Amino acid sequence: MSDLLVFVIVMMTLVAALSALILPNFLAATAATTVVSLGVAVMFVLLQAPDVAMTEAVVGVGLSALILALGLKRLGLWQLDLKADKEDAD
Amino acid sequence: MALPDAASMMLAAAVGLVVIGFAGLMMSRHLYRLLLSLVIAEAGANLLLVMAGYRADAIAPIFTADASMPIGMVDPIPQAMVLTAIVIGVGVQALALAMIIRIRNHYGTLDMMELKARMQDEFAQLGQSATLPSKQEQTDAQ
Amino acid sequence: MLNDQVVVLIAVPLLLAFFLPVMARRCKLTNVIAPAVLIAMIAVAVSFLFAFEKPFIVELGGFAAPLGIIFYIDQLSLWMLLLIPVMTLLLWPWQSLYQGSDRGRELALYMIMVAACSGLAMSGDLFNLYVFYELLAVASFGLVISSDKGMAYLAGYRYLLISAMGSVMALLGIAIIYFLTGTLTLAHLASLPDQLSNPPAAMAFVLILLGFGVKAEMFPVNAWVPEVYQATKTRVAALLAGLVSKLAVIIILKVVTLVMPAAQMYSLLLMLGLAGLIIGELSALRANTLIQTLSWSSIGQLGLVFIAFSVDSQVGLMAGIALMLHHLLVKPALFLIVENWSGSISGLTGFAKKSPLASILFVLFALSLLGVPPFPGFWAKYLLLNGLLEADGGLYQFAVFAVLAMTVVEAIYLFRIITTLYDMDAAVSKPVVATAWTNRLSILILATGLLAAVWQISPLADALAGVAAQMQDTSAIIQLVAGKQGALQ
Amino acid sequence: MLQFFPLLFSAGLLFLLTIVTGLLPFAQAPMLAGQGVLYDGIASTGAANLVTAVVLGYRGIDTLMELTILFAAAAAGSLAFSRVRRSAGLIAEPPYILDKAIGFLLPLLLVTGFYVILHGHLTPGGGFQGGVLLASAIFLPVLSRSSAQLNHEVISLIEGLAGVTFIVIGLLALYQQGAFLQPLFDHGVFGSLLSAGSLPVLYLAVGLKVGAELAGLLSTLAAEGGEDGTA
Repeated sequence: MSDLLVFVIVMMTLVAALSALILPNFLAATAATTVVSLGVAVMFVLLQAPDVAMTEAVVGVGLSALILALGLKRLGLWQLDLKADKEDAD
Repeated sequence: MALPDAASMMLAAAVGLVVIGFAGLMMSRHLYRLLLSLVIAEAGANLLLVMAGYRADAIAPIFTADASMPIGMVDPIPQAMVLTAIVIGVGVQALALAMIIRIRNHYGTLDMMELKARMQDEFAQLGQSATLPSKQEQTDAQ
Repeated sequence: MLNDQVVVLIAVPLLLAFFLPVMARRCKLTNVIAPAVLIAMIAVAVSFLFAFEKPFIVELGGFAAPLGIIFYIDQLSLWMLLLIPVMTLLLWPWQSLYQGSDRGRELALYMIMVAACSGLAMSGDLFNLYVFYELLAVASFGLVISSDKGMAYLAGYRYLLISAMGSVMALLGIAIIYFLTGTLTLAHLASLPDQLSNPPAAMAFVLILLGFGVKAEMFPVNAWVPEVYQATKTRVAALLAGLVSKLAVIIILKVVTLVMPAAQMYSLLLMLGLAGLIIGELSALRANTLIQTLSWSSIGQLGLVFIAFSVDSQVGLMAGIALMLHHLLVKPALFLIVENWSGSISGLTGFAKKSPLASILFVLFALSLLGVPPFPGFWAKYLLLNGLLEADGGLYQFAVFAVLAMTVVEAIYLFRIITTLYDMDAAVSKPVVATAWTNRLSILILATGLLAAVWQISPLADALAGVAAQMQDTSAIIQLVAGKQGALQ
Repeated sequence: MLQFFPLLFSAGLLFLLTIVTGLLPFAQAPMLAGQGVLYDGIASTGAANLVTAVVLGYRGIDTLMELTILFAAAAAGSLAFSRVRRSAGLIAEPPYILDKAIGFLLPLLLVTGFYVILHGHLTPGGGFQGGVLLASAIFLPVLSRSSAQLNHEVISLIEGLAGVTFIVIGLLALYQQGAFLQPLFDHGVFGSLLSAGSLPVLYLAVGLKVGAELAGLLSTLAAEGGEDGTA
């Protein structure tokens, strides 16, 4: 596996994870979590685990994102504008 | 700039994800953000588990026309375990979201500190009031 | 072979659980079928208890030890296999908020919990333990929210977060152990002490301990206990405190005795146990409702169990098992008795006049919990002190004082409750709610069990010594597993 | 505001995990058990994909328990909303594109789902991945048409039957071969679709159960439950 590729993916994953905790907009934070799943899925491919990668891609990027998005709708946190959510206190 | 080798970078990714997730679990106050932190921490643990079965220069444990010998394949057991762990994780996540929605509907807020304080108030009220739980349950149910 | 049939204790409740939601919509028989299955399970468990004296293993799927999953079943597992359906039946939700297929779902969660507990009692594979533990966790979240109150959802969510955090920790620990050894069978790990005597393995062990400690109400990860027990239905609290916590203790016991029998690990267990004991009992002193008192005292009692298991000797194991089984019997009974005694403790003044039988039973169980001589609780604490005095090391001497001091604290709050109940001069301030006859029956059965234990204390002690001896003889387990492996190759 | 103690804990955890993972033997897995699976996998299960051999053969009970976890989560989730007044669907007006695309997407997802499930013993993929695809296929109409409601009775029937199939195959093995969940039937021609004995059947059960379970969970989250009466 090429080192540069790994470096880029690891960085992408970690930055996405951090931003999932920091971004004030919940839709963006959810999207960042999906990016984490995507990065991890790519790492699974590099680790010779195609089955796990496929599951992580289908579950983490697809299903989990769908579940979280439905949750966002139900919680009333689905906002496309970048205005900070009032209820977010951290 | 010389990059560290791929192995230590991936280990760092796994450790980083777990630590970021745990930090989020302890520092966030928002119920939804806590759930996101949990998802991140789980991803990190899964990554570490897959790495436990990795071998240098090995191929995926699937027999094909090109790979018909078991020599030089990675360990399939951790992969099967992670498969299980991912599905467990998504089940727990969906249940957690259902609980968050009910909490929001009941209390009208998603801030953990406020909710905790209100729960303590309710407990304190239980300690003072002379009402009986069976009656209270009935009123709650309506 | 007969020993392979033991898996029906997992398969049958699951089979029923999958069908309950469909079945409950169509007919009303579900209220009968599920308890009937539990009774059948009790019969099967009893027959196993009589059929097997020596430990045996079951290879699931017919795959030998390091490749496949094995169940390792000794006397303690068989006892637990019997106690799981018994306790579930005694705490069965005869009344429910739900109807139709939702009622079926609620009962299905109970059956799943039974299957998960049975699996934990038997499993001898690290990852399989994790999976059963997660199953138990999800089922217990479902049970906690089944009271359908706002605070139950909140307490349940906080419980879910702590529990899931623990699961991540346990998974990390399992990953580290797999890195080092490449196997998951506990008995196989026990034969590889060289790979496991290094810092990463110690870290892995701490992670696993904290991870599985969540349900065992272990010290740093037990913040959920008082919240959940107050917020949910009392009988669910009884089930979690009585039964579920014991299975989590058994996981920890399996990991400590087989994977990590190192001195530092035993002292870590001792310190966590001491912290749990002291914090639990002191908080129970400050509690102002009975449920609160009982939940804090449950943390304290489980602290005692951990202290007992931290003594690396047969007496220690025996004391731990005795304390565990005693708590399994007494705590659910106390929760059932106080189910309708809500409100502050001072509001219960003179209650003994209105419900004399319940008050007497409360006193009976409270005295046993405290460890007053003729009751089994006394013998369990006596064994514990014996074990602690035999062990060397300053911390163990300190533990003796801590156990005695905390017994005094326990006495203070329990007698405070009892004197309030028996304050005959005061007028009873509030009406007494009659308990359902099923509740009374359960409490009476538990009381009979307690008195039978008083009466049969010496055969019971012999049996316990046998169980402890089996648990301590880890080389027998290793040989049993390795022997099967050799025969197949 | 940053809290001091959690930061300290996180820093400590980071430090410890970094040290510990640095000491781990990366890329040289000892494979005490894994080696055995690599050499014995085909002989005892007949599956070309050894991950499938582990998931359904060597560690079959883990998979059964995992299905049960999903079942328990779905049951608990629907208990959470069972006593709440039901409201209309989530999306009032279906987007035009989604409405039109559904006729084309639905069969595609179904076919792909079943393909992934049935080839699980040969290529990467299997019951979970295929099951998720099935779940999205079942859920799609709910998302696009507010009037469409999932038939919960059918869903619980499917999940019940799939779970029962898995256990009954396990019990059959117990009484025929002597061990719970032991692989059954002839292994067949290695590498062909109808090979690996009972494994494809088990994976089909897994796929259907995962699909039904997740579709139920999704529709629980999406459609049911209006506002609670506030406290």
